[in-house]
Amino acid sequence: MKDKKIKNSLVEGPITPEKIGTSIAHHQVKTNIGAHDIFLGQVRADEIDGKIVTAIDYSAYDEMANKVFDEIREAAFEKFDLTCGHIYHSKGIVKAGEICLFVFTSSKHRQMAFDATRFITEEIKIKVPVFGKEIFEDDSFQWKTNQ
Amino acid sequence: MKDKKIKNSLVEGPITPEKIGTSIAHHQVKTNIGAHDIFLGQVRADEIDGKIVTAIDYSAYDEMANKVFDEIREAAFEKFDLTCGHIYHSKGIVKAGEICLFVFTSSKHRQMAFDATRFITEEIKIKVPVFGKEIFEDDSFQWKTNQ
Amino acid sequence: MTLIIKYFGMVAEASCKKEEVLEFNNLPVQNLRNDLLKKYPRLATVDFKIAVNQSFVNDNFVLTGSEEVALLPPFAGG
Amino acid sequence: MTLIIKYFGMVAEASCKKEEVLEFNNLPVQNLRNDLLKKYPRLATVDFKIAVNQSFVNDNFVLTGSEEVALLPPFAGG
Repeated sequence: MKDKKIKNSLVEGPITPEKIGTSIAHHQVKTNIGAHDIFLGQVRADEIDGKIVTAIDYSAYDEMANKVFDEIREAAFEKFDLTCGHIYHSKGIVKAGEICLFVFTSSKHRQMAFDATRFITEEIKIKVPVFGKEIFEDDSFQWKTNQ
Repeated sequence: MKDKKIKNSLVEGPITPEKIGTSIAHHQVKTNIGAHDIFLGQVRADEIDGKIVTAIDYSAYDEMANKVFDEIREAAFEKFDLTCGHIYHSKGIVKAGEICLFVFTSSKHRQMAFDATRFITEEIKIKVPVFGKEIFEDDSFQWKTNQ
Repeated sequence: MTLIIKYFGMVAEASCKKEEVLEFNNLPVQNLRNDLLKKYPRLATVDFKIAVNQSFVNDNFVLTGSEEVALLPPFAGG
Repeated sequence: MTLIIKYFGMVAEASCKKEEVLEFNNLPVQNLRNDLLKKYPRLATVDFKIAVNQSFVNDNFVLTGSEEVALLPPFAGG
């Protein structure tokens, strides 16, 4: 069942600002790009029933998650005229204020990048088997659910 | 005519990936943010009448540009529920592959950040007095015009 | 014939395990679901979908053996 | 009364200057535009708008002195 072509979009722990900066820098050799749009998901210190979220512990069905990330990226390339498209999602503990999702698309013109990043982000929310435990200050937790 | 509250959104030369990474890092203390959307404009090595663009030399009516950047940022905060909003635009030489525009909005939820970054970027294109000379390999040039 | 059953998130919490191997012969997903609900009563409190070999299937899908079956609670990515 | 006139981008290229100070008394923008087109014939080949004290005004706006007037060609930001 393994397919060597499928990229690993899952990253252990938070996605660092340095990684994002480095990823942007790698695109400076691609001089046909005119526009990048980057979406970042950051863990919020939400208050739920009087308790503050301090972190989310993400887990995933890795093989299926990577397969679906790949399908979403392919669908984005089909729908939009993109030069590049990258997706990274955290696994494990991501503390409040840290980044858990990094979607990065590049195109010749801005509309395609705007539309593609939004499309990819919405698709991830509904289609990728990633699960999250919201952990509170007192080490109790609750399962997070999109929508 | 000077107003101390108006920020300087103009940056000398290209906007570096490091600056973008650092700016993202500064937002990790704001734990009410759940979503960031970043637009980056990058100079393309377009071919025009057989000649390749090697750089754009940006100039601006600085005082008015900063006033309008500020008005656009204010309008975005009026229209969308934002936590943060930043705009940086280059002046001077920006080579092909380098970044000339950095729009960065943050919000509790993703839709507001997506909408705000797009709004700000479109507004900049039509309202801000920034001028650009596309410079070719042979040092000839032509004036760039939006739309 | 054997099935690998994988449990994730609040489903894993309800079954108290992450993975197990079950012996079966030609089995509709609906029957597997009912068997697992009997085996792990706490699963009844959890909303989950079933994926076979990493794709969602409906309850009439017949497992013939060697499949990887995953019980997936609501997603929380992004 | 004096006006500061600023030229940008291809307008500056057409006038061969970036800034100058002109002496005037109550002058509609339309008249200033015509005066500058006579002084710098190459301006006729350039599409430009006029801003007074950093805001766009229409051609009937009357300059009373001490204003900063800018001749702005099409924008290229972003």
